[in-house]
Amino acid sequence: MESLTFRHTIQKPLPGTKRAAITGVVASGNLEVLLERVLPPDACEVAVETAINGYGDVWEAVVADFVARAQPGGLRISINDGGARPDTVSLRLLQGVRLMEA
Amino acid sequence: MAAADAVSWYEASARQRVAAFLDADSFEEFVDPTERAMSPHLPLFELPRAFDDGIVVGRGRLDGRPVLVAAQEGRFMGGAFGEVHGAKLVGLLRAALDGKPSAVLILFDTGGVRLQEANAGETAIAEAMRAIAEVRAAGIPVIGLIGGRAGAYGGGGLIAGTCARLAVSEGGRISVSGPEVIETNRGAEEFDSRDRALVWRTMGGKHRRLTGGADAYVADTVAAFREAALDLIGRAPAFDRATLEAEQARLEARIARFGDCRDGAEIWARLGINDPDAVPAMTDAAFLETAAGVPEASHDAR
Amino acid sequence: MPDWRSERAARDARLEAGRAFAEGKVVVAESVTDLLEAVLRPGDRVCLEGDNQKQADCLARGLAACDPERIHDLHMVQSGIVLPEHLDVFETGVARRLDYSYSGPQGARIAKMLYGGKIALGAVHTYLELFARYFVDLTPQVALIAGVSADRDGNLYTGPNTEDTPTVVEATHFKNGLVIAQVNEIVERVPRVDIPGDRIDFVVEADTPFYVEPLFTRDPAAMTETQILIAMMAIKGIYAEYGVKRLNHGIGFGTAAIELLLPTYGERLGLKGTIATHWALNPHPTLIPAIESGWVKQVHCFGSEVGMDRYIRERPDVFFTGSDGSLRSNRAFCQTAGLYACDMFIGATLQIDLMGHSSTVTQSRVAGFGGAPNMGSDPHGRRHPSDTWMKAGREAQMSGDPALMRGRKLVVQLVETFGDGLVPTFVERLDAMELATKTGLELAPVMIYADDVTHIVTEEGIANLLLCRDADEREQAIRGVAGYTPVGRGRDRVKVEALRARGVIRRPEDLGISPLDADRSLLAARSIKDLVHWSGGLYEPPAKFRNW
Amino acid sequence: MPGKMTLDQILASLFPAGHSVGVTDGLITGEGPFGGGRLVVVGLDGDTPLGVEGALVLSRAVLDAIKAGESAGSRAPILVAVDSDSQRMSRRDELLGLYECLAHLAKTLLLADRLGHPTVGLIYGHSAAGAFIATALATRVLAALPGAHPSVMDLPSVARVTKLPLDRLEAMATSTPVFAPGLDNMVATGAVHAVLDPAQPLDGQLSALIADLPAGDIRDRLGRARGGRPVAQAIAERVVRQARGG
Repeated sequence: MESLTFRHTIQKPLPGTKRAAITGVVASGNLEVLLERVLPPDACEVAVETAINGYGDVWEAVVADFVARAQPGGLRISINDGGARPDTVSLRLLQGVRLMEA
Repeated sequence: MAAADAVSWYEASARQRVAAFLDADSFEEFVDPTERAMSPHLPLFELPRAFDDGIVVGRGRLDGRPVLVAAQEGRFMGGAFGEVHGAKLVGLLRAALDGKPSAVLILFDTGGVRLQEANAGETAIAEAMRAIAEVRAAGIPVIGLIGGRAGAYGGGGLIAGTCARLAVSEGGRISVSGPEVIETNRGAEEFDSRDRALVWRTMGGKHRRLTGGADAYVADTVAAFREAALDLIGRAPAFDRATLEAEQARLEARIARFGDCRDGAEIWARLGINDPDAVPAMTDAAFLETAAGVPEASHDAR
Repeated sequence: MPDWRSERAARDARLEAGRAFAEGKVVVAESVTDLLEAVLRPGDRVCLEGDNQKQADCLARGLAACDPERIHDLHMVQSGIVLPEHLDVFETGVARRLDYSYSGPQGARIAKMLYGGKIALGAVHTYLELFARYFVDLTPQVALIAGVSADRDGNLYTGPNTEDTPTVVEATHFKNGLVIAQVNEIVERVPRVDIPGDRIDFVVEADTPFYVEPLFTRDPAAMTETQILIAMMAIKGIYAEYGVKRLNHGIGFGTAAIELLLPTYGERLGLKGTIATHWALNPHPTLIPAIESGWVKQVHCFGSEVGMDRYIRERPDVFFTGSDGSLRSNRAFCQTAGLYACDMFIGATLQIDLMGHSSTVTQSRVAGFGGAPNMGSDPHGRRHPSDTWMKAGREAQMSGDPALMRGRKLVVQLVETFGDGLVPTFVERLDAMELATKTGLELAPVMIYADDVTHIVTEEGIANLLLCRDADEREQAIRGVAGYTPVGRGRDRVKVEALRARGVIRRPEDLGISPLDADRSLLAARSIKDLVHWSGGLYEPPAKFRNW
Repeated sequence: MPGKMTLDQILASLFPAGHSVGVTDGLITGEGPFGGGRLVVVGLDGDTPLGVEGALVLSRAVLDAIKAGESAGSRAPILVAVDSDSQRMSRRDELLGLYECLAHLAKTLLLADRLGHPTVGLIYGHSAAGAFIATALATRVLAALPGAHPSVMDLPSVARVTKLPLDRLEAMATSTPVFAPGLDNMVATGAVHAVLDPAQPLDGQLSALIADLPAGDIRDRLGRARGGRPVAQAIAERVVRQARGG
């Protein structure tokens, strides 16, 4: 297991009022993403617990692209990962943001 | 979320099932994922945890009536009972004694005990069965719904057997020992677990329904499970000696009548089904018609 | 006087030796090895029928049981190295040389035996290429084939899995070779004559029906959102864009997802009748919903698929069927059809390098080629135009007299950026190169050469290589869809954005597709059982795919 | 560790005045005089696996005890004595609905308990999985004798399933009672309430257990106190609390 945390400064808060949402399931090649609106509106933190070690740079790149795209200001995002591929991670993150915007 | 009649129960996650099963927006989760009630033991095994430990519990409304609901997530650790997972179910059942809901619904999707937490899981199963007995004795129906990819295996099968009513879909399986476990212990001659059709003839939804091991057979949609649950809540047997005497007689009669059968199809033939070999391929509608003609399938002896 | 009939005489001698173990043409299963030891000679060129689907398994077992003192150093020429027996003969010394095409399940063992020098390898071919050599310089002296039934005169019914049989018999029988067929049963009268009896010398009644692998059955239950996204992009960005009507699909989940999206997503896009109407394809169960929805005009098949026989019988407007009603497949003709009459091949691969070369070889596995390199190549002998072919040709060439312009076949690689176990699909250097170095192969086993590939589709986007004007653009176009693999992260972001502005790279959003819309509910069937329902109960899936 | 007590020794110690408890095909049924009334005994002896027939023999005996209690007006305590294998693993048992038969047996014990029969489990040998849940674990209080060896799965099998090396599992087992087989671990989990002293008469020890039956299911409380199930009780209580709060 490996724990990774990424912090980003965001231009604007994510729209919507939902306090928390969860999507995905922890399974082989899959992950769950818990999103909570608990941070200052210009902050985003992504904390990852992953079953597969040694992919820190890939996670960093995936999270950076996601943050640039979704502008998830105010969110603390917690991930339990069962070895998902980067595209699945991106998809779940976007799914989670959509739930929070609802 | 798509309409409940379009959502496949088998495909849906535990959360999707609960959301589409209950009245819209009526679900309120207990010990929700933000509480991070995760397994204290899985890290020891270098295994990832889940924020809900693979089970969703809470309250909601079903056709306006207050119900408690637990839904297992079959894709996380095979939906197996760990310490937290089991405690959430046990807590929910105990809460029913306080809150007097119209029913407790258990959406099974489990391979049984989580080996990494085996003692906790096994004890929790015993606690859950005791709690179900108390809830039923208090006049609250406990209904089991089985149609997930993990089925209801091991201790999950025993909990299912303790419920007042069971609804099952074709994909649902109920059993104590799984095919792989039997094959590992007794060899492929006893049970070839790769013969999927055999697996379903032995423990699948249709077999369970025909032999009275489940009280309703439903299509693989959330809407169908919802409809079945509403119906079953209204006709749950009491938890008393009369019911258990009837169940004793029912199970004894089953063994006397089918004890020498080697295969599900043989049993179905003895139940008077004209073309037993056609049962697995039957559409849901055709099967429901067939099952309606089998008197043994429906009873209050559970 | 030269002897013009020495081969004929040798053949007659073999026939005579074999008759000791036959009653007429019929041989019992227990006598297979005796028969083979009687008719074979050391050093013979032997074709043992077997490809990625059907297997002359009873004859393979018989051959593997031959005494290497008597029968040795055979030169095996065969489509597939699939059964353990296919390699056992090299372990014992019964066989020595090998020319083949495909080796799926035995890929790891064949690699080990190549490294160990147990096999003298001629070459790994495509199917059509190997068939061609049967008629030129690899003509078999003895062919061991499989059919469903035969009569006592040897008239052979192959059943729906005709596959390679006519080609093998043609090459062997008409050039003084001996043909031995295993059949599931001897009958009074065969349902149809696939091979006339005068081309069959011995018929072995096999102890078990010949094995057929359900290689083309993809369970919709296992399809992922990423595969669905890729399929959506392919339909909108390639099928619709080029109006692809005549095509071949590979065997992977991505193309199976496309098949399942035609009646849903394709329908919504209004594409019915304008794409995917004429196919060179095995009878994929996942094509059933598209067929039932009226998308598919016709399908010619390389082979059949386990469980599809009843369905095919009831759909003769779509499939090629015999007078008996069952499918008539033919691998050689279907490969030819795929090469010359299809405007697109679309399939998956394990590795793609920076130029676009692709390979399914890894260092520990030699899977062979099968038909993909043939289907996935631009035939320079093609002379008939089609809108699809011409459009691709125009994209590839910017200048010149239009009347002298050649079209281009679309060769599309449909891949996820990472494979199983987070192994990157995009690599700097193919494992095939290492294999070639280590085993001394003159040619690296490349599945599809870069100059044949026109598009690469991943979950990140579509790279249109036809529009790339130099090697650097090509490399950046590939890096630009390679996702978070090291190759993808090594992109020049400015150049990639420039390619996107030119439409060389198209992202899902450029195609009006949101990754969030890629949902399993889009699949016309989400389980094997759904496919059975679509077929009206005619599709009978094998046991391992059932969950009922 | 002392050798485990045999069933005969247990029965002799429980019923100094004799009894009618017998064993047929590994299934224990019968009764004997106990504390001025009767003690009903059901159970499994000799590492017997529990299949559909066996479960129904035992449930029949429990139902008979309930029925007898109704007419007699007094509810005899029921002892569930167990030295069993796991559930019988066979295609036939599953075909015939083993889950229903085992659950039925458990339900008869739970009903007896509700109706006022003190139910006490006694594990004196092995037991595992479905057989354990349907019998000894379905009682109000579960006692054990030294030498008992309850398990869900043995460590080599756990190693196979979890793909962890056996020696590592063995090391983990010494510090983590939650997964490892053995009596100490089931005691720590709270599943086994008490370990009896084989050197002392069992009738007195059993009477004491019955006199001091816990009011409800205290197994998670024991598990927390003994460290074998650190969080179960707190989680269950949290669910109950949140359910109340709405």
